[in-house]
Amino acid sequence: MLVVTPDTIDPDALRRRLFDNAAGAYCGFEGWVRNRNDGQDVLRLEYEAYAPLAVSEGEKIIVEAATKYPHLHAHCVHRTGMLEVGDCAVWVGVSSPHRDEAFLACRYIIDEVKVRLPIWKKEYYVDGDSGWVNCERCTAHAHTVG
Amino acid sequence: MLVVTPDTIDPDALRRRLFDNAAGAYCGFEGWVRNRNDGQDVLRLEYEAYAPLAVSEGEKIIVEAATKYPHLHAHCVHRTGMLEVGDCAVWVGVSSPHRDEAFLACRYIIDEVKVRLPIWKKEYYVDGDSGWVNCERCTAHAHTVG
Amino acid sequence: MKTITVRYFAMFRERAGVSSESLRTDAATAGDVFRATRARHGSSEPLAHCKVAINDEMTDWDAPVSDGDTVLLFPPVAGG
Amino acid sequence: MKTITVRYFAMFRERAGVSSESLRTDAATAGDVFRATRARHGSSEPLAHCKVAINDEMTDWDAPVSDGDTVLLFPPVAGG
Repeated sequence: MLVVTPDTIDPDALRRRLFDNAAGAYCGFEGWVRNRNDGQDVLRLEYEAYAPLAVSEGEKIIVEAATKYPHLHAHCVHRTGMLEVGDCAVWVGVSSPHRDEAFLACRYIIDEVKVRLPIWKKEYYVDGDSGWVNCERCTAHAHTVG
Repeated sequence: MLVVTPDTIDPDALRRRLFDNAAGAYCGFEGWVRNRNDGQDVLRLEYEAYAPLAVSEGEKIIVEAATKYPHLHAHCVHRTGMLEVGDCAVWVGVSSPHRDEAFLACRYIIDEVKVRLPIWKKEYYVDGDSGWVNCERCTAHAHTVG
Repeated sequence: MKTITVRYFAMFRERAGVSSESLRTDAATAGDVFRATRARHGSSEPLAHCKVAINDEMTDWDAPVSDGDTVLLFPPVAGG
Repeated sequence: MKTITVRYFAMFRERAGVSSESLRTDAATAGDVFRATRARHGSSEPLAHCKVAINDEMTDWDAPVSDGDTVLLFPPVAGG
């Protein structure tokens, strides 16, 4: 299951939901807001999500992972709203009988989440500027024409 | 750093030690005692370690990971003593600027820990039997001759 | 002519100044809707970098649009 | 003849019934010590599956042993 939430992510509580006496391996991934990106000093990040489609697309990703690597439990939570440096923006947890599947499924989920979910990230820089990540040309027309 | 301990592993407290404002990615691995191995129902596990060499060999592994994947923080804790099904036997945590290094370094560390550290695992089965893992032939001579 | 509801997200919404608007258009595909609204969302991103949904289903830019559809225009995503 | 302290771990210790003992031997290498004590630790494991340390340093089975050394015999490991 994938959840989009404005609330603080609690990785410890989330991993407990993946406990299973048949699981010998757990792999967890967390994306933290860091203080640098593309050479700029980052103060905070703002995440915007279109939740209905983020959730349904996230469900597809987790089903794909479970099909590729059977017998796993997987869960993902993505934050929205304003986050400070050090905050957890996304958490993925996978438990499975063996570690190979746990690592591969966890990696698959975060890789797909980053490119498929309708979620956007606006960086606020120390110098007062801000910008949408991966959207360099979104405003090219605006700058040139508008 | 690698630590060998008879105390319960607390992954949440451990991951906090890897916080770093320059880290955008965290990958954690946990090995959990599971209820089946090689077709037998497992009741509990007993880990024995030779701590001085487990720690020094663990240090080497973490230094190797940090050399292959710079800018990371890595830590590993391995339990000793009697563990029940569901208990955390080993924890590895890695934080780094990007997720690729976090996943690869975490995987490298657990793979090496499993084959290089002087740590042994005795399984106690539901049927009352017990046996040392990976040590099928350790007693072959004993059974035949002794 | 069809009536299409267009929803803008993130950078597109900021640029358009509205999160949603009604469009009278002869657009045949989702891609046509993107191009017809370029003056609103102000983007020169290639379509391949953006995503689109019609009536809350992810789809392709070639997907046909019908009268009454809601087209969601997604700028390049950046989750995680 | 040398005096070597041999330490047994896990299965080897259980089988030998002691965790450590003193050995008078003309063993030249760590591997010789393993073979000389086979009746004690009772293992038919190939040396390649086991590990050895001399004086708390991991080493190879070819490593020479000297009078006064402590040789640690490790059955196949199973961490994690």
